[in-house]
Amino acid sequence: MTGQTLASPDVLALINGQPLTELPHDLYIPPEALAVYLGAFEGPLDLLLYLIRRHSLDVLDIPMARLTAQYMEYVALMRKQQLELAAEYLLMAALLIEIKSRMLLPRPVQADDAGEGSDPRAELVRRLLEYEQMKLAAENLDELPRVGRDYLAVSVWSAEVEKLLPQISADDLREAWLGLLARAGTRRHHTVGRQELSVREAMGQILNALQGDLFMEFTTLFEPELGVSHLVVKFLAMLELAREHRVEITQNQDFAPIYVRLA
Amino acid sequence: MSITRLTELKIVLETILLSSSEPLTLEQMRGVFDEDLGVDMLRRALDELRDEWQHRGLELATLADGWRFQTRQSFQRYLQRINPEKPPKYSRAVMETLAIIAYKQPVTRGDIEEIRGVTVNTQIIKTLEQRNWIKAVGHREVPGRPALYVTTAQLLSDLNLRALDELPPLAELGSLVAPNPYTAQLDLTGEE
Amino acid sequence: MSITRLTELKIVLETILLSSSEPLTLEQMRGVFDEDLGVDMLRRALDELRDEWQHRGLELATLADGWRFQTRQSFQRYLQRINPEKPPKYSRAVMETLAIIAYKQPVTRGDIEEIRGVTVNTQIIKTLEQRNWIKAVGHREVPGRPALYVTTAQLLSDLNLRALDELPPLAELGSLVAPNPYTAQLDLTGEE
Repeated sequence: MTGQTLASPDVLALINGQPLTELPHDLYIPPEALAVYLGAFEGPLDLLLYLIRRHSLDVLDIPMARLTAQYMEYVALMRKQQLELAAEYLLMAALLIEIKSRMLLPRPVQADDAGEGSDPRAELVRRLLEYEQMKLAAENLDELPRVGRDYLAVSVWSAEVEKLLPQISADDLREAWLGLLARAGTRRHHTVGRQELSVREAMGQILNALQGDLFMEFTTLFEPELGVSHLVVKFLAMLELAREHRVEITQNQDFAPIYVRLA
Repeated sequence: MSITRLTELKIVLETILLSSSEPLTLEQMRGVFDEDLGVDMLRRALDELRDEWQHRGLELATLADGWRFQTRQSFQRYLQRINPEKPPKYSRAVMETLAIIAYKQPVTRGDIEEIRGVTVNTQIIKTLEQRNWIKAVGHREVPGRPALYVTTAQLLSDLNLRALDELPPLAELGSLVAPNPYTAQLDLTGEE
Repeated sequence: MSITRLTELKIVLETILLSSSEPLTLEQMRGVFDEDLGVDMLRRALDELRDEWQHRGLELATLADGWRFQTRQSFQRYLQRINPEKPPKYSRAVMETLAIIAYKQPVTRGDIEEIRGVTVNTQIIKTLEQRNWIKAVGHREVPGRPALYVTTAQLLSDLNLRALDELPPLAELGSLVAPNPYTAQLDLTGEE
């Protein structure tokens, strides 16, 4: 079966018996987002799981070549961005390459009982699954109603209890700062959100899109799939460009298509 | 106001009063409701609430700085028999105020409100002053001449520290705060 | 027991429970009364008390380390308006570490690192210890004698649980992956 399918020159690999003719295109990450993006991973196992889940690969049947290549691409990106590259990522890279090279070696036809000669991916699979299980458990744990966040324990004032003075430690002060920081962090991110939707940037995008083409239809300059806020910003940018006489907006008659071109 | 509305109002008031660690002012209580309640309505509900608790172990007390539930004197003997395994805790508001004074001293009340984003209850400053953990050391020369607070030697000794610079450093705390959940979503849109 | 006696009993229980800063055990509650109350009587009074609070903003909860009054989740929106500051949200690193300790206890730091694939920051352990959610209970007798961590009753109480087995069940390892009928044949072809 394998020989037949592989005979076709377009087939890069077989995934679960299905021929793969194209490499996935969705590995691209906008460079400016990379730092935050990688920061969202909890480590090499988390990154590997993401790659596997993102491409709907079967954990029990990891195509080592692809996975290793993608992983190395991320590691290269991290180095290029001069992110603090944790040793764990490099260690995992070494492990992936080791597994891949062992898979290239001829293997005994039958694995013996001791597991010698068994699939070199087995240990990696075990770790990935165990990590994923704990990752899900952590999410569930975080969703449980928690005192102080979802409800409060009640203790009303009483003269008796007041006599007992609460004791605090330096760590309690630290904990209090943590709460303050968490809130400050939310505010900080709001600023990032604003930059993301800068009218200036949208103006640049419109001007870019109009390069080359003489006229473009008004509606093609908008990307409704990005959401209402993007539409609003794009529209503001369009008005701004018209006000600055950098684009010309025309419509031949009522309800006819509106066209935009560089002024 | 209908009877149901008044009943609901009282349930909410009872809940916030029982769970608040500091006395609540009428203004604070009004701010809790979606609609604008008149002060008269609020007072009426509080009066009824007080009556309803008349024969129980707690009383709704009016203090200089607000309203709170507290245990009646006659029930103290029961409370004395409970030996709490752990002493009580200060509210988050108290701890955050103390943390700000400790790390940013000298600060005014305005500074603290700026950082916490909420009004500082007078009771909080009083609690900390009574504990002799903070003190006013003068005024900032701006309109209103607000008092400047610093921490005391008593606080350091209660925390078992020799000097302020032995407080846990702030720099390393950043990594423990969860990244904004929206960040991840934002970045992933670049992926789709 | 007469109706009056039961009513009085409930009033005292309500008062001590509402004013205690920690959950109270049955033993602690029994110790409050002059006469020796049977556990059955106490339980009956607590049950009735719970029913009486059924339609109010607080509930009488049974936890790992005792009974306490706590606010109902549906009232959180009112409470947030009184206290707009949010408690810290823990990072994934903190929550994953907690999950591993909760489900695999007792574990060493090395065990946690093995599962997460990254070094465990000391601050993470400190944060969990500080919250009194985990504690060290001895050492594993291997070189270095690493500390063994377990979760505390406080964690269960803070999550409104009575016992560890009320934690959300773990996803079955098998259900994390769709069974793949081709696995056996595909070892190398998928690769090259």
